[in-house]
Amino acid sequence: MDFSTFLWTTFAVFVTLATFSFLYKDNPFYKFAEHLVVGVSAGYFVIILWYNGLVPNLFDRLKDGDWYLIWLNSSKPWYLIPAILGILMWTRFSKKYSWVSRWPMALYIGIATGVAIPLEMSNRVNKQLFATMTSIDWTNFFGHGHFNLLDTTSGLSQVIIFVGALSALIYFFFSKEHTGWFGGVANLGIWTLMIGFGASFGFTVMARISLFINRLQDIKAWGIEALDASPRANPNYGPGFLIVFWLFVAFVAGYIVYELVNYFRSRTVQS
Amino acid sequence: MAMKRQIPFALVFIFGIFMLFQYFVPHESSEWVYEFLLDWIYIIGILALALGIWSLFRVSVDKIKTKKPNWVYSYVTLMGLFIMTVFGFTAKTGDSWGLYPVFVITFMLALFMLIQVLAKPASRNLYGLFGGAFLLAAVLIAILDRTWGFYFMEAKGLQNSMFRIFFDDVMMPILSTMFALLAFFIASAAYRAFRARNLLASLLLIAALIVMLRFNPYLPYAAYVAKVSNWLMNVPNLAGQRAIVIGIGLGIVATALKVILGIERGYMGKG
Amino acid sequence: MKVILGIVFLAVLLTCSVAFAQTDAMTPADSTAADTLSPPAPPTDVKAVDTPNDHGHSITVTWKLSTDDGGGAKSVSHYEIFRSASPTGPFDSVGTAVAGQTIFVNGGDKEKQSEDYFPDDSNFYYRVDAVTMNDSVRSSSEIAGPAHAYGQWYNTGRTPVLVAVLLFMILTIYFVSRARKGQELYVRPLGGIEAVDDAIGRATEMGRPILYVLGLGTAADVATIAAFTVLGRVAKRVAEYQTDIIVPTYDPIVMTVAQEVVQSAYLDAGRPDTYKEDSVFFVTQSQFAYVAAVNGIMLRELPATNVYMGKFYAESLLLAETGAVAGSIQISGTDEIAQIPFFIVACDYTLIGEELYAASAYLGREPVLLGSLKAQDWGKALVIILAIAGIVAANFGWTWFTHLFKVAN
Amino acid sequence: MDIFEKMMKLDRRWIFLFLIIVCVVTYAIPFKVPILVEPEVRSIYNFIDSLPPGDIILVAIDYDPNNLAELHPMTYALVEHAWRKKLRVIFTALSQNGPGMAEQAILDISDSLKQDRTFNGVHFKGREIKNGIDYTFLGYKPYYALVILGMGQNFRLPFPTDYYGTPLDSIPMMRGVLNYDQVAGVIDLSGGSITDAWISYGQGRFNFPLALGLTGVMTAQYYPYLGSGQVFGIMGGLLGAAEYEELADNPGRAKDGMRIQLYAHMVIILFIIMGNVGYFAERRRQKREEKGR
Repeated sequence: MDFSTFLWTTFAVFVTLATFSFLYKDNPFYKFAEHLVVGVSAGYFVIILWYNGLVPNLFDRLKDGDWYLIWLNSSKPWYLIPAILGILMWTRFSKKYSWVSRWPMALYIGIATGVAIPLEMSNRVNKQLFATMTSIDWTNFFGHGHFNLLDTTSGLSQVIIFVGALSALIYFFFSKEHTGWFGGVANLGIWTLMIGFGASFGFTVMARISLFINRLQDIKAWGIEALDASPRANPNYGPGFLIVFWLFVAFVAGYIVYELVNYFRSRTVQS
Repeated sequence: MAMKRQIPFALVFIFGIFMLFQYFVPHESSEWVYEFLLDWIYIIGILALALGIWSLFRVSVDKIKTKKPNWVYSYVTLMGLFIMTVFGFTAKTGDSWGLYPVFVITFMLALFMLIQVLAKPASRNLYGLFGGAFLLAAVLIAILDRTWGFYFMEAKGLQNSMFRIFFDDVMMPILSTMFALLAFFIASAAYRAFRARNLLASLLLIAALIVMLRFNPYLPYAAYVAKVSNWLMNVPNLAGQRAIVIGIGLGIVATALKVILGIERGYMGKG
Repeated sequence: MKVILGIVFLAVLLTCSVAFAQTDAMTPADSTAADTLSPPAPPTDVKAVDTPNDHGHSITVTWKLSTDDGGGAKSVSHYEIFRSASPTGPFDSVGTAVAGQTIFVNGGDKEKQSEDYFPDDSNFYYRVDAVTMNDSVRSSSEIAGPAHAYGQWYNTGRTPVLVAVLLFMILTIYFVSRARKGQELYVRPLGGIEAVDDAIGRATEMGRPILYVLGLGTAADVATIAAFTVLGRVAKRVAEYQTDIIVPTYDPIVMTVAQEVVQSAYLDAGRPDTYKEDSVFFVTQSQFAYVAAVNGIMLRELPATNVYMGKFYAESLLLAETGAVAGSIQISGTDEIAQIPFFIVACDYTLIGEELYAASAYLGREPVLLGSLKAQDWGKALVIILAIAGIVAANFGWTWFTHLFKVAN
Repeated sequence: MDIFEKMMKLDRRWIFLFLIIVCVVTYAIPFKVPILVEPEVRSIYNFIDSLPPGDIILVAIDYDPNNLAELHPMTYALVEHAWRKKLRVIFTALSQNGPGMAEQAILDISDSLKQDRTFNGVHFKGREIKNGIDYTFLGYKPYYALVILGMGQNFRLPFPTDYYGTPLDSIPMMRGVLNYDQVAGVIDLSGGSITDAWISYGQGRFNFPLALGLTGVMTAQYYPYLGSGQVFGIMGGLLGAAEYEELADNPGRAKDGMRIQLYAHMVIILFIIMGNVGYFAERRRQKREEKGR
């Protein structure tokens, strides 16, 4: 690793810690990291959508035409239509003509909703309905092998899934009061939902902590890089690595001390 | 009036109904129209990014102009946005970068002056003069220096080393740290909300606790806990999800139908 | 996408073939034949027909397994499929199928310029070879054909979906028209909806804004469209109460639509003058950068109420926890199932799944919209009835009934 | 504010601080935590352990770099165990970025095999792992379902040569190895839908013993196959990898991670319990006060 790369990874560690500082409170470092990432990511998506979206989907299709014929002689001149519609969106820059932008918007929403109807009906309703129509495993009703209630493929579990799903559907009824037997079934439904939500919350905790471990590993790798970089071990490395490392550590430690002092001062004033 | 209100709704209806029934027609011609129309909304979406970037630019400049709280950070956003865009469109042609760093600096200075012109109308002439000078210098460098160049139709900018550094060492650390904050937020949310206030909250709490204890070796009957948590994930969770999926499917279809048939018009402006 | 579809299609075909192969494997081939050079029995009953329910450019070849498929010294290792434009040949190899398979789809590109172009409406003849481990030891079937490919105008595999959509459309139109005639409709209370009014009132009292987050959906997501309609209702109340609304957006089209919605809500409330153009603005199209910015807004502007409606992914908890720290009342609604638990835990009110789509009808209280809720309920009732009938049928082995509901690709 | 009320209304930053300290400390100090071994992991270990030297297993490395953190430790622990037991291994990689993962793992584990090590009290002498004798790496082919079916006929059908271009017939360890019949078992390490193909087209058709190594989020949905006997073992996520490392007495990255996971989970659970204790004590006091009035 050369020195400039090391400086950039130091910057990466800096913004990592700046973002983590949000856990304590909103502060200038977090504000810096936040505003930086908003700008940089917006620019990044301009580039990505340009190269991966506009160029292959529009420009490449029109490029064999001539500009002075407004590309009408290209092999796929009909791609001028979406281009014009997209440019109509820009009428929003003007107050007077901004209503024109409703046309492409209407097209956009019309196409999207039209696509959604059969697709969602098929994937979410028809296929799920078909999946509920299972043949229940009566021979292994209480679990495979011996009596095993926690077997997820047993007939009992299948029955629970079926009843749970239907009662949860009943919970979602809008136009019927949840009273009497109907209310009872709806209650069963919301219990099923809540147990499921709790379980999936608990299940996610592990994956989220792994994310933090990954960040720790990055910081550790940076530290090792700096501390290993003695000039004798590797001629490419200079003392600069260590200087940058310790300066950075001193900076972070200094800021923490500053915050602590402030915190205790404000407490003594209050009491 | 019809141009502003009626035609957009007519467009939603026509294209929505067409796309709805297109799903059932596998023929080539219907497939062609489908792909073409999806390209439309894709291209409209990308071209609309100009509106988004303009909004980001205007809000940031406005903050600087009116000196709203934290206005200084808006410079960071704007610089990040433009520097990333410039990196993405430039790449070196030979082995060295030549005057590229000088170009980047003069270009950023020119931009800074431009922002000042917009934000501080009082001293517009001074900033405008400087900005023009820097811009001229940047343009001259861009024209005269042949070691690097602008690329718009080929994705060479994605290989630009500065573009990659900004992605790897600025954007990614902040984004993945933001994601990693979840490790902490999931803990505080669990602490705050998992109180056995009533039956529903208790079910949520107990299910989550069981799943979180599933690999705790200090616990008696730990193997059993693992089995129970598995059962919770595969039986009640599956039942609840199935009900939600079916409900959402019907909700989506109902909403989309209301939009296409013009019953729900709240998404489109009036006047 | 094409690759995925191809794999899915292959997978379906393979499942069929596995089923076939297993029945066939029950009768093992004559394993006493020692002569490895004698060719295996050829596949029989070869048929070539146009692939059904597709856009054309594809012919499906089927055959019955060679008797030497599934064991023995001259066991078939694979089948090779040949195609020709005339019954006399010459035949070109178009692909192979693993032993045990009885179907091969010979398809190609629809673009004429493509190398892999497969013409429609021209006759082709097919032959299937059973090949052993030794590539030269093989036997050919009879020639099948002619067959020509053509595209269909209706996909019969999707009939259940068509029936469901039409039925639901009729239900919706019926109940909406009944509501138009003034029929009263009961709807049960939803906590999250009733909180909206209080929350706006609270914001006015505290002199703080309302933050409305539309999530990461694009305007092509129906969840986001539903969120727009809720935004319209909320913005109207906000305008009436003279409170501020902040709408940071993730997608430029979403921003544009949201601007239209908020502006016309102010117009409806009779206060177009108080509408601020910058109340709806674009942040960035990066998930966590967007979250960073919205979190910053929450802690700096301290909104009295945060409303999250639309599509949310991992950021749901990041937003909702920060909002809780800022002391805001939080109302959420999403159709992303994986995120509902986090909203339930961290928000004061959560609209679960379908309730998001009902929200605008609830807030608007227009009979026409409430009518569509009735249609949704009937849809659910129908699903429940059919599910019960289906599980009964499945357990009595009446597969004809359950197969009425099966959607084929 | 009494202690119970404090327990209930703790500033969340204390939770953050506590969690950071616990994570960093458990990350920095390599102490041992007991790992609870589930039977579905033990059965994989026992399977490998009971095979006689010279037997062949097939390890399918079907994951991409983004699942590396969870699945790589499994590969390392399992393959090292197999090689120490002098088993021979056929590697395949049916996901597009799989070959890179597989090659890296093979190189690293071969290096580790050169050292003398003691596992579970048994001393193993270091030895050189040779391509073609101890392992064969078949490489990547698209359309995984077809590849899995093809290998059931003959490995030479989808893979005429190995990843490095050597014809399979000239590889010593592949002599006489025709298809799954000559393989003792298959272990699929995957972060996606390839698992389904291994279950339905591989195990379903050719009936070989199949075990799975999956990412944490996928695990729960594959347990039904364990119940129905289609797979004989499942390793789920970092947790499953750590369990295998524990069984093989070969601590690696997964056990490192589990130390943090375990204590972080316990901290969260402790805070939840604390909140509830505070809540109930508070409610009781309120009731008592109402009575007293």
